[in-house]
Order: sequence, then C-alpha cells, then structure tokens
Amino acid sequence: MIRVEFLGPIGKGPVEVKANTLAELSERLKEDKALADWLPKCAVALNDAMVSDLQTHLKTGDRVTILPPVCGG
Amino acid sequence: MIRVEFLGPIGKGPVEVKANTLAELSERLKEDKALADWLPKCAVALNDAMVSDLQTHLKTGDRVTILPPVCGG
Amino acid sequence: MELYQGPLDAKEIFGRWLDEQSGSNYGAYIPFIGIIREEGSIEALSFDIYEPILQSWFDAWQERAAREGAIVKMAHAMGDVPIHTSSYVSAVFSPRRRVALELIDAFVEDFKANAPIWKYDVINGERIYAADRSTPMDGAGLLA
Amino acid sequence: MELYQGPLDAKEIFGRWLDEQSGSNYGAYIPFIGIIREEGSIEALSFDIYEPILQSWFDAWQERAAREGAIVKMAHAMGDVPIHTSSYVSAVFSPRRRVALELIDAFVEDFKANAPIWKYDVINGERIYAADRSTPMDGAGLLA
Repeated sequence: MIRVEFLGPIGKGPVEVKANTLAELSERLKEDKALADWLPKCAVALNDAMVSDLQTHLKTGDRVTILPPVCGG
Repeated sequence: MIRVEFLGPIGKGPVEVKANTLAELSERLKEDKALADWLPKCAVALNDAMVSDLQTHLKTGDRVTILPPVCGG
Repeated sequence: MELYQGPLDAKEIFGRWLDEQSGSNYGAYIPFIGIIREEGSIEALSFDIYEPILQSWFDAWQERAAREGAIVKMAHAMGDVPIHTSSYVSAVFSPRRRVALELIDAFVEDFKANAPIWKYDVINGERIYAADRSTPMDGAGLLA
Repeated sequence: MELYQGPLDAKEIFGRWLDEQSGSNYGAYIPFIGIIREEGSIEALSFDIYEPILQSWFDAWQERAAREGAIVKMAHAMGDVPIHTSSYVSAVFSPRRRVALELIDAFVEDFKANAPIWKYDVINGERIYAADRSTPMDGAGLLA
C-alpha cells in the first residue's frame, strides 16, 4: 500500500492506496470527485523528492505527497 | 572670472579662469600639462549641475567642478 | 533555514546573519524582507509549510550559491502573521555586488514559485486560502 | 541621504529605516550592505564625497522611485573605513516584490557608475587612489 498525503488547503486526510506506478495512482485518485479540481494544479513528491515521470514505480511503504499551488513570502 | 574646482584624487587647488564658454575653459585648462591625463576621464558640473554641452555659456561668479572617475560603495 | 511560529524579528535576524558572516570577507549582503500589507479587510496572513521539501529546495539553492562563491539565508513564519509585521526574510552574501544582485532576484522569484508554503487570508479570525495569489509548482498536473 | 564619518552602523540603519516605514504598508524592503573586503595588504578603504552633486543624484532617484510607488534610502561613509566594516547601505521599499528587486539593482548599479564618490586604498597609513576600480561618470571627457 502507498500512503498519499494532501498538503495545505486541500483539507483531506492521508489515504492508503494500492498502485504500482504513479499512473495507476492517478487513476485511483481521480475516482475521488473532491480531488478533480486540485489534481491539475498539484505537484507531486515521492518520499519527499519532487517527481515528474508518471511511469515512476511505487513500492509498499512509499509516501506520495500532493502539493497544491503555493504562495510563500 | 570662473572658479574651477578639482575634486577627489586630482589633488589640485581651485583656480580662477577667464572663459565665456566651456569650450574656452577647456582650452585654458589644457594649458596645464598636469591635467592632460585627467580631463579625458573627467565629468563636469556647472554650479553643481552636471553639464554635457561645450557651448554652455559661463558668467562671472560661475563655479565649474571637475569630477574624476568614481567608485562609491 | 529558520522557521518561526508567528511573525519574524527582522532586526534580530538581519543583525545575527551580519555578525555570523563578519569574518567571511563577503563584500555584499542583500537581505529581502517581506512585510504583510494591509489589503481589503485582512487582519493577518497565515502560512502552512511543508518542511522536508522546503529544506531540499533550500539545500539546492545553497549549492547553487556556493558555485558562485556566495551563500543564501532564509527565515519564514508559520501560522498567523499580523499586518505590518514580517513573514519572510531571505538574504545573499557574496564577495561581489553583481553576483549578489542577480542571486537575490533569482532566489526570491524561485521561492515564490516553488517553495512549499501555502498562504491564507485571516478575516474575522477565519483562514481563507489565497487561491488567486497562489501558483502551481513546477511540474504541476502530473496526476491529472 | 545620510553621510557618516567612518564606518556605518548597519544594524542601526537597517532597524531605523524599517521602523520609519513600519506604517507605510510597503510589502518589500531590500537593503544592500556594502562591506570592505580584505584584499592585498589594505587595512582600510577611504572615501571622498562631493555632497551637493550626490544629493542631486539621490533626489533624482527618489523621484524615479516615487513614480513606481517606491522609495529609496542611502547611507555612505566618508574618510577611512576598516576592512570587514560597512561603507555603504542603500535600500528600496516598495509595495511589490518585482518593483523592489528591479529598483535595488538599477539603483546600486547607477550609484557605482555616477555617485560622486572617490575611493582610496589605505596601505601603511597611506591613501592611494583606486584608479583601476574607478569609472568615468556619464559624460566624462567633455573638456578634453
């Protein structure tokens, strides 16, 4: 199982999801209508490293973080 | 008479010169060989306003300032 | 990198960073101080920070600055920051003016674009996500 | 504009400028602190300033900044400034980050090019004009 955490204003608690790649994870997350508006604007980190490849493999214990639009300063 | 002041590292005291324009003043100053190296690198102010026109007229009591290369900060 | 609960003491931070580098022979020190502006009816801004990725982002900048013989510094507030107080202080130290001026610009702009920090208006004690002023991070939309 | 005999107290200047503008609703404050580097065998740098033209130069910058809703500040040392102390502090306050970053760059660069200030190395107590680091002001050579 993969742990998915939603940061900042998304306001959703962490979920455990079964997925072997980020592409599979994307399919699972899109089933949640509440995330539909967020996902196109969110960046993604795997175990706290930013990722940009949908084919990235996932393994049990991995932690994926969903980062919505930012505004520091 | 025009008073001419030499700033910073030029190390020359003020002089009184007869000149009706900056062009005439240039001729007078170039007679001083000690200024030959400085004049090509120096900017000029008339009564504390920077000037860029050699035809600028001068009148008795005017003060011309010779400003060598700068390095503030 | 320094994170504080509530507003920053910009003077303390400025002076401490100056003192820390007093023997380092840097010729230029450029801090950037971000201050909460009074706009509309906000009483404060509030910030969430995800520290692990902020730290990686900052470490990468530290390396980039080091390649130019410079260093970067950063402090940010978490939680509520009242108007007219400081939420953000960053800085560059460099031997040379030109490097310092270019680095502070690039560092602050990349901070705005990619530091994992979320901003909220605080109005009547309520926290409202500043969606209109927020920007998607590089690579956003991967899972859409 | 502030001129001091000897090195600047950068902390005092930074804090006082911050306090003076604390109610002005500026969102960005960017100071630039120039520090004397140890290079070769210099024990200090020394500065001559021609104040009337420096003041006009600064006043013109104040007007330019005002057109963008910003303000500029400046302090400089006269006479000897030992290594590792500060000779120059300037700053921009602006409502907006982008304006502040662009102004501090242009302001500091124009200062280096056109502020009527002359620099000397102090070596064994002797004052030697820093000719190699100095640049002719805009319009130089008029009388040549």
